[in-house]
Amino acid sequence: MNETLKKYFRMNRLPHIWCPGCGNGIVVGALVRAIDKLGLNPDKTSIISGIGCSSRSSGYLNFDTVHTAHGRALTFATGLKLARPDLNVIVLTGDGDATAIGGNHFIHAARRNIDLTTIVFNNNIYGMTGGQYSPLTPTHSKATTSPYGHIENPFDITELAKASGASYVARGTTYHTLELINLIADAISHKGFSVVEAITACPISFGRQNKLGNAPAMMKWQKENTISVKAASKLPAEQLAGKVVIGELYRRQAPEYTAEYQKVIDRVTGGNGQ
Amino acid sequence: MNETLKKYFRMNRLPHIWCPGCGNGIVVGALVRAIDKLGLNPDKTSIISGIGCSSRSSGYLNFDTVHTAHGRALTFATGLKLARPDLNVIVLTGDGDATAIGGNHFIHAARRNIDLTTIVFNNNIYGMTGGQYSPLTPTHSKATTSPYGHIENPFDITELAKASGASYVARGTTYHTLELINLIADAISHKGFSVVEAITACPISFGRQNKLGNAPAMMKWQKENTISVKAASKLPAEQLAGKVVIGELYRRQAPEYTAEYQKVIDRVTGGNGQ
Amino acid sequence: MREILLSGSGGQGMILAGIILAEAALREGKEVVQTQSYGPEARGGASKAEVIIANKKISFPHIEKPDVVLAMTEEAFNKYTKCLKENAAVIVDSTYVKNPTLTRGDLHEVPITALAEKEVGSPLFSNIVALGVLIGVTNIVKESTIKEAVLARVPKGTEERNLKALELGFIAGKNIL
Amino acid sequence: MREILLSGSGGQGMILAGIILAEAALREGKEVVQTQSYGPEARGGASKAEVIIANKKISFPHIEKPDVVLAMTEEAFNKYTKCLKENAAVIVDSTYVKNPTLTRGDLHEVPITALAEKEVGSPLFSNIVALGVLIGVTNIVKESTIKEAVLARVPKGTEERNLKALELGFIAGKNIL
Amino acid sequence: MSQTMLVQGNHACALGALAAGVRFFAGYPITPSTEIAEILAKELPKVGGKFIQMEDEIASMGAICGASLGGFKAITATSGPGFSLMQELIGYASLAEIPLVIVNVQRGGPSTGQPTSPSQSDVMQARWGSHGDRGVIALVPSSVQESYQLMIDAVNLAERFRTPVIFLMDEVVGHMREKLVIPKTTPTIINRRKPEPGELPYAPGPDGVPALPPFGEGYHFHVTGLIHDETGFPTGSPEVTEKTIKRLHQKLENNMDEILRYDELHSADAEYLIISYGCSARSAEEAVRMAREKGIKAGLLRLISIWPFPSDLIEEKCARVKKVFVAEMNYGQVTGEVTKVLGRSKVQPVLRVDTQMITPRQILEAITREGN
Amino acid sequence: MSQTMLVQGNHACALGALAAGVRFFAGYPITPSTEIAEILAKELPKVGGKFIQMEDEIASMGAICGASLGGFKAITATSGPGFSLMQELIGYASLAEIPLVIVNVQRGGPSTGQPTSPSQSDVMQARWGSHGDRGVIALVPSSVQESYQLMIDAVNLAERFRTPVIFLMDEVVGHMREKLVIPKTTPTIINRRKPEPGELPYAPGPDGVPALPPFGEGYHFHVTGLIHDETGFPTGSPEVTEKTIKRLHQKLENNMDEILRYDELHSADAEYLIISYGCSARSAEEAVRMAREKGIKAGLLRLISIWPFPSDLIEEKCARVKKVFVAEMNYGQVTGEVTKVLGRSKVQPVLRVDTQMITPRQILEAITREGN
Amino acid sequence: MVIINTKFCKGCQICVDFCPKHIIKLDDMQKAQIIDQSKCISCGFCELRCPDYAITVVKE
Amino acid sequence: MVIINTKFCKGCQICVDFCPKHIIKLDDMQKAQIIDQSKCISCGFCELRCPDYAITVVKE
Ligand SMILES: Cc1ncc(C[n+]2csc(CCOP(=O)(O)OP(=O)(O)O)c2C)c(N)n1
Ligand SMILES: Cc1ncc(C[n+]2csc(CCOP(=O)(O)OP(=O)(O)O)c2C)c(N)n1
Ligand code: SF4
Ligand code: SF4
Ligand code: SF4
Ligand code: SF4
Ligand code: SF4
Ligand code: SF4
Ligand SMILES: [Mg+2]
Ligand SMILES: [Mg+2]
Repeated sequence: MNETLKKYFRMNRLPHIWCPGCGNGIVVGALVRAIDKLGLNPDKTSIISGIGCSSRSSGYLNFDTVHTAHGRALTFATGLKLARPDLNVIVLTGDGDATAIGGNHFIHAARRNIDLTTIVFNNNIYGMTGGQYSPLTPTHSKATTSPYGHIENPFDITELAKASGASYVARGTTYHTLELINLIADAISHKGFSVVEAITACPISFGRQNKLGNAPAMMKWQKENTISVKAASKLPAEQLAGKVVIGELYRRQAPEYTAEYQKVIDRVTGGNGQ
Repeated sequence: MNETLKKYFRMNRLPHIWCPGCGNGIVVGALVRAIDKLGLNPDKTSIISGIGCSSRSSGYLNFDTVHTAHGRALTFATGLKLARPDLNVIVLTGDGDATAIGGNHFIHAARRNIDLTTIVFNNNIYGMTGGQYSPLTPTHSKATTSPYGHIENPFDITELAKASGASYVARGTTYHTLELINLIADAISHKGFSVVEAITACPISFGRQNKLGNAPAMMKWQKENTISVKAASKLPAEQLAGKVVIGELYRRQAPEYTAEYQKVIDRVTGGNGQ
Repeated sequence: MREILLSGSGGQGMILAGIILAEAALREGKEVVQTQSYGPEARGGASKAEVIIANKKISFPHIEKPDVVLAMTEEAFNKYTKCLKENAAVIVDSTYVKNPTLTRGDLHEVPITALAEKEVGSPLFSNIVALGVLIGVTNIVKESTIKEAVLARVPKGTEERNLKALELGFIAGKNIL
Repeated sequence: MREILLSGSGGQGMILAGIILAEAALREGKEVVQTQSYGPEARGGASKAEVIIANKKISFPHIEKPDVVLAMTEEAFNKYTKCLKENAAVIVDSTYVKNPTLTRGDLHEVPITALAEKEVGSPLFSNIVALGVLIGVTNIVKESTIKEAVLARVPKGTEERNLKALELGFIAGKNIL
Repeated sequence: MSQTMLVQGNHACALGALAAGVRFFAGYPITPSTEIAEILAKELPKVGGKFIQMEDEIASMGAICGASLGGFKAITATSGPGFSLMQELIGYASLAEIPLVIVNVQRGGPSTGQPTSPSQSDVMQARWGSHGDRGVIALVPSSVQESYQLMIDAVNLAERFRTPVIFLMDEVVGHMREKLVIPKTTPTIINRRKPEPGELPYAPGPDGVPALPPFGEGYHFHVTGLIHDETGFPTGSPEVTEKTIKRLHQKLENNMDEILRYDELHSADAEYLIISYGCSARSAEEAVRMAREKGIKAGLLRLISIWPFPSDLIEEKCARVKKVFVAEMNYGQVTGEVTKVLGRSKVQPVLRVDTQMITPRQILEAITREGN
Repeated sequence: MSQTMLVQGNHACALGALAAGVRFFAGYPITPSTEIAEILAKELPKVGGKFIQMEDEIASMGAICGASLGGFKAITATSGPGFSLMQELIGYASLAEIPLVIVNVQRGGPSTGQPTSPSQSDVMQARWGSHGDRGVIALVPSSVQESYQLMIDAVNLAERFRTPVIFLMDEVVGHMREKLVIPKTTPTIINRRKPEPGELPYAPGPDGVPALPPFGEGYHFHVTGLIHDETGFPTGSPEVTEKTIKRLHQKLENNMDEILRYDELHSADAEYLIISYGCSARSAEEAVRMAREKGIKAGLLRLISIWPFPSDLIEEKCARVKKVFVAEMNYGQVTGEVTKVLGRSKVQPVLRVDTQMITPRQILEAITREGN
Repeated sequence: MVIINTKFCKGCQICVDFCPKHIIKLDDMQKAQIIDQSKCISCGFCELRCPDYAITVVKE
Repeated sequence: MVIINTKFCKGCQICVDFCPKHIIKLDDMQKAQIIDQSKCISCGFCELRCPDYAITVVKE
C-alpha cells in the first residue's frame, strides 16, 4: 500500500473481511485519498458507521471510530458533532443501514443540515445478511426475500436527501474512482449535511443471484450505465431513461445546525458560553 | 350535526376532547364529508391513527379504527392493507407522528406506493405534549423546547412525499374547507399512496406561545398566506416567496403495491391463490 | 397540617394559584407539597391543584380529605366537596356556582370572577382574587407573604393589577366571615 | 454413532456436501444432525459442516472428536485434525494440502480438486468427488443411497456430471484403501 | 402421507407456521433468524398469503398487528437487536390483545454481540422487555421437529388467548438440520373466537379472553394502546385499569393447564434434577444418560413453555430432589426464577456465557461434583 | 449561599444533572418526563451546553452515546413507550461502556397505557429490557430534593463505572412540587478516568472498569457493539466473550459498596418491615408512623439503588423480621426479587396496579391484617 | 335554518368571524347564537368550519 | 513500478480487466501478477481500484 495512505489505516486489522471483488474496499480507498487530499487532521476526524458489510469499514480506519448499531450511525454522529463541532465527522453506511432501518435519521440529519459527511455504500442489497432486498434494490431484481422478482420501487436516495434538506448531494461509482475521490473531498469540505451515494458492486450477495457476473463485470455495468451530470444536462429526458447520473447533483449554501446552535449560546450567554 | 354525517361518527363519544378552536375537528369534518361524497362502504373502511391530539380522531369515527402507537399508524395500515386489499385504509396522523418518530414509515409507505390515504394534520407543533417543536415547526418560531427561537429547518412534507415515491400529493387548510374535502376525496379515490397535508390551527400549544391570536386569527393567516396551485403557476418565483401553495401538487399513475403482490400470487399459483 | 384543594376548569389558573400558595408557605418556613391532576397527556386542561402545608415532613402528597376547597365551577364544586374534613372551609365563585349546598363544612360564596372583571378589568385575574379570598377566609399564610409570592410569579407590568386583585380578595374573604 | 467433519474454504461446497451426506443417512433410516459454522453474520463463507449419524436419538449436535475428517485446504487440515478419535479416517485434498502429517488416525490423500477439474471439467465438482471419496473410504452410507441423495439436491442438467464426480470419488476412495 | 425431510430448525418453524394457518409475515432480516423470512417469502404466495420485508423491526411488528386485526394469522421473526426494537409494539399487542407470534432466534448479546453464535440470554427480556405489567406466553423448542410442532401450538395459543406469543428459539436449534416428519394428519388448529351478537370486543369471556372481530365485517370497533374498557374505548378509571391489568395476567395464569408444556427424562426417581430448555436441554439429556451410566440418579425437567413461569410444576417436581441444576446459556436467568420457587440453597446454576453451546460434560461435572 | 425553591421533581432532576456537569441532552418529548427536556432546553445554552430534540427516542439514545464519546456528560429523559424504544441502544451503551444517564419517569403501562398517571411498572424492564446479559445500575428517588441529589449520584456512577445508569422516577415524584434546597457547597463530581499512556480502552482497571479516552485527542480508538477484546476490536473468541460478559456484571457487583443506597425508618426493632421505593415509599413511611402509633412495630427499608438488586442488604435487614411487606405500584416486580432472597413464605406483597398512588392506609391495613 | 347545538359549541368564534353575513355572535355563556336567521344565505361555511360539529345548516 | 502485495490480493481480477495496458494477470494461486512492468504507464488505476489495497504504483 501507498506509504502516505498507510497512516490512515489500522494496518494490523488488514486484510479486511470483504469478499473478493467487493467494492467496499474501493470506496474506503477513495475516502482515505480524499482525506489525504484535504489534509484533515486525523486526530480531529471521527468515522462513524452502522452495521453491515460496508459499515465494517470504520474498524479499518485509523481515527476515532464508532461501529454503532444497525441504522443508527447518523444519530451517534449528530450527538458527537453537536457536542464537538471541532471534529470532522464522517458517516459510512450501507444502503440498508442508511435508508431502511436508518431512513428516518437520514432525512432528519439532512433536514437539520448538520455538518456531517455521509457516504452511502449502495450495493443495492443487504450484503451482510446474505442478499435480502434493500430500499435501493431495483424493481424486478432477485433477492432472497424477493424470490419471484422484486415488486417495490427503489428510493432515489439523492432526491430523498435533497427533498429532506441536504445541502450537498452527489453520486459516484467505484469504477469512476478518481471522480469519487473528488466528490468525497468536496462533500467533506462542504459546510452542512452532505451525501455521497457510492455505487459499489456486491458480487456475492447481489451479483450472484442476479447473474451479473464477477466484480469487473459489475464495474463495467457502472461504466456503461452511468452518465456525468454535465453530459446528462445536454441530453433530452428520453435519452436519459435507464441512465444513472453521476457527479455533483446539488449544492446550496444554508445555515448549518451546529453553527446556528452556537449563535444561540452566544446570544444567551452574551458570548461567554464556550 | 347534519343527519347524513351522523352515521360516520360515534355520536356517544362526542363532544371531542380538542380545545376550543382546534382545527382537528374541521379536518375530520372534511374527511367525513369526502367519505360521504365518495359513498365509501363504512364496513369496508378502516381508519388508522398514531398518537397525538389529531390521532385521537380515530376514536370518534364510526368505522373499524385503530389508535396505534406514536408514529406507527402507517405500519399497521400497511399490514392491514396488504392483508386486506378489499378495505379502504385511511391514516390520520399529526405532523410529529408522521414526520418525526414516524418519518421512516412515511417515506417507505410512499416508496412502496401502497394504496393508503394519509392525512397529515399539520399544526406545526406537538400539540398533545404541550408545544414542543416538530419537524414542521417553522424556523424562528417559539416552542417549549426552542425557548430561544427555533433553529431547525422544517420539512416540506409534500416534497418529501414526492421524492419518496408517493403518487398523489396535495395540501389544504382548514380555512379552505371545501377544497380540503375535494382534495381528500381525490386522495382516497387515487390508487396508490396519497398524502394530504392539512394545515390546521393549534391555538393552544402553538398559537399561544407564538402570539398568533385566537383560532379565527390563525385561520385568517391560512387565508392570507396561501396561494392555489393554479395561481402560483402564473407567478414568478420571487412573488411566491413566503407563500404556501395549496391544491393538488403532484399526481402520477404507478404500479400499486398490493396489486403487484397479487400478481406475484397469481403467477406463483397459476391464478388459484385467493 | 392543612390540606387545600383549588379547582376549576382548565385556563382558570388554578395550578398557578396553588403554586403561589405553596411558595408563600415555603417563604414562611413551612413544609409544603403541591400536586395537580392532568388531562390526557399534558395538553393543558389541568383543573385541580392540591397544596399540603405542614410543620413537619409530608410523606403522602395527596389530599384525602381537604381542610379548604376552592371551587370555581359547578362541576368542580360537585366533584370536590363530596369528602371534606369536619370544619372544612369551602369557597365558591358564585359567578358560576349557583345555589351550592353542603352537608358539612362552612360555605363561603364570593362572586370571584365578576369581581375580577368589574374591579380589575379582566376575568384573567380571578385566580388571584380567589387566592385573596382564600387567605382572607383561612389565614393559612400571612397577607404580606402571599403578596410577596404573587409578585415573584406574575409577569412584569401586571404587578399592580395583581395586587389589587389580591386585596379585593382579602376584603371579600374577611367580610364574609 | 459416526461423527463426520467436512471442512474447506468458503465456496468449496462443504455445507452442501454435508447436507447430502446427512440426507443420505436419513434415507437409510438413520438419525442424523447436521450443523455448520458461520462467519460474521451470515454472509456466506461458512467453511465447516458437521454431520452426526446414529441409530438412536442424537442429543448433543456438535462433534467433540470426529470419526471422519475431510479437509480440502491446509488451513482446514491444521485446524480440524488436532483432536481425533482413535481410528479416525482423515481425507485430504492433496491438490492443496501438501505433506500432511497426523499423530493419530488414518490419512487418505486424494487430489480431489485436480480430479474434478481434469475428469469432470470443473473444480466446482470437487465437493461431490470428495463425497465419493468419503463414502469409498468409510462406507458410512451405501453408494446407491448417496447417489440418490446427490441427484435429489443438484441442479437440473448437472446430474450426469455429478454422478461422474461421485463415481470418480468412489474409485479413488476405494483404491487408496 | 407423512413427509420426511432434512431441514433447519428455522425452516421447520416456517413450515409449522404455514401448517398453523399463518398467512402473513412481516419482518426485517437478521442473523440467525433470516431463513424464516426467506422461506416464507417463497412459500406464502403459493398459498395466497402475504410476505413483506418492512423498513425495520418496529414496522414489522406494526404490520403484523395490522394484518392480524384484518383477520390474518400473522407472525414475525427476529433476533436480539430486533427483538429489543419490537418491545414497544409487543406491549401494544398485549394490551390491545392482538394475536401474534414473534419468533426470536437468540444469538449472543448484548447489542450486536456475537451475531452468529448461540445463546439463551433473552429469556428475561421475553417476559420484561416492554414497559408496564402484562402476562406473556413464551415457548422454547429443542429440536427441529419441535420447532415445527410447537410453532403450531404457538399460533394456536396466540389465537386462543388473544395475545402475542414469543417463540424463543436459539441459534443452535434454528440452524441445525435434523429430520422433520410432517404428520399426515392435519394438526388441531385454533382460531380466534368471533364475538356473539352484542358481545363487546374487550368484554372477557368466562375464561378471561375476549372475542376478536375481524376488520371489514361491520363491527366498527376501536383498538387502542390506552387503557380501555370493555367497549375498547379509553378510560381513566382506576377500577377499569386494575381490572384490565389483572386480566392480562390472569387470562394466562388461570389457564395454565392449556399453556403448560414440559418434558421429563428419568425424573421420577431423580435425586439430581436438571432443569433446562432449548438447545441446552439437549446437552442436559445427554448428561442425564451419562450420569445414569455412572449410577448417579439424575433426571431432566425440560421446560417447553417458559412463560408464564411454571412455578407450581417446579415446586412439585423438585419436592423430593436433593439438588436442582439449572443448565442454561446465560448468566442465570431461569436460575433466578427457579430460585424464587425453591430458595437459594437447593439450586445450582450450570451456566455458559461465552456463546458456545453448553456441553453434556459440563453439566455432568456439576452433578458429579455435587454427587460426591 | 444555598438556594431554596419550590419545584417539580422533574425540574430538580434537570438541575441535578446540570450540577453534576451534564452538558448534553438529547430527547423526545413524552409525558410525564417532558419538563426535564424543556428546562434543559432553556438552561443548557446558558452554560455552553447543548440541547437537541431528536426525531425519536432511538435517535436520542444514539445522540447521547455520540456526545458522551465526545467527552460530554450526556443524558436523556423519557417514559415507558420511549424507554422501550431505547432498549437496543441502552444495551449498546452497556457493552460499549459509554457513560450515560437515562431518566425514565414511569407512567401507567403497558403501551400508551395511562399517560398522565403514575406507576412503578418498569422496574424489571430497567434490568431486563435489552437483549443479552449485562449488569445495570438503577436509582429511584422519592422526593424532589432527592431527585436533585440522586441525579448527581447517577451521573457520577455512570462516569465511575463507564455504564448507562437508569434514573427511575415516577409521575408522582416527577410532577409534585416540593422544597428544593440547593446546597452552597459544590457537590462531589466524578469524571471518567482517562487512560494512562499505553492503557487499552477496554482493558479493565483493577476494579473492573476500563478508562475512557475522549474523541478528538489522538487516541484513535474503536467502539463497537460486537463483543470485543481489550483493544476494542471485535473477536469471536469464547474466552474473551466470557470475560466480557462476566465483567459487565462484576464491575458492578464487586463494587456494591459504592453503588448501594438505601434509607431506613424504625427498622432496627421492626417486626414488620416494609420494603418500598419511589413514591410508594412515601406512603410506606406514613404507614410506618401510623402503625407505630397503634403500637405495631413496623419499619421501612427504602430502596434507593434498586439495581444491582441489594440482595445481601435485604437478607441482612430481614433476618429478624416476622414478615416483609413489599409495597409497590405494579403487579409485584420487586416482590419477585425479594422472594428470590427470602423465599415465598416470608414475603407479603402490597400492590396497586390501577395507576393510582398507593395509600398509607392500604399498607397499614396489610400490616394490621398480618399483625392480628 | 341554522341550528346550533350549544352542548357541542366551545365558543371558539370561528363561525362568528367567518360568516359572510355577520349574523353569528357568542352569547353570555360563550356559545354561538344566530342573530338574524333571515339574513342567512345558507352558504354552509359555518357548518363546514365548526370544529365541534355544533352547527347544522338546513337548506329550505 | 507496480508492487503487488500477494498477502492482500484476493484475486478479484479487477486490476486485470481494467489495466489499460493489459499487463496484469492472475497467477496459479489466483494472485495478481504484472506481466510486463516496462509497459506500465503508471496511470495508477490498478491501485485506485484494487479493493484490497494490494497494489502500489511507484512513480519513478
Ligand atoms: C436491529 C438490527 N436489525 C437487523 C440487523 C441485521 N443486519 C445486519 S447488517 C444488515 C443489512 C446490511 O445491509 P446494508 O446496510 O445495505 O449493508 P451491506 O452489508 O450491504 O454493506 C442487517 C439487516 C441488525 N444487525 N440489527
Ligand atoms: C414512543 C412515544 N414517544 C413519545 C410520546 C409522547 N407523544 C405523544 S403525542 C406526541 C406528539 C404529538 O404531536 P403531533 O404528532 O404533531 O400531534 P398533535 O398532538 O400535534 O396533533 C408525543 C411526542 C409517545 N406517546 N410515544
Ligand atoms: S457480501 Fe457483498 S457487500 Fe458484503 S463483503 Fe461480500 S461482496 Fe462485499
Ligand atoms: S393542544 Fe392544539 S392540537 Fe391539541 S387539541 Fe388543543 S388546540 Fe388542538
Ligand atoms: S365554530 Fe362551532 S364551536 Fe366555534 S363558536 Fe361557532 S358553533 Fe361554537
Ligand atoms: S350558512 Fe353562511 S350565512 Fe348562514 S349563518 Fe352560516 S355562515 Fe352565515
Ligand atoms: S484488484 Fe487487487 S485484489 Fe483484485 S486481483 Fe488485482 S491485486 Fe488482487
Ligand atoms: S499503473 Fe496503469 S498501466 Fe500500470 S499496471 Fe496499473 S493500471 Fe496498468
Ligand atoms: Mg447494502
Ligand atoms: Mg402536531
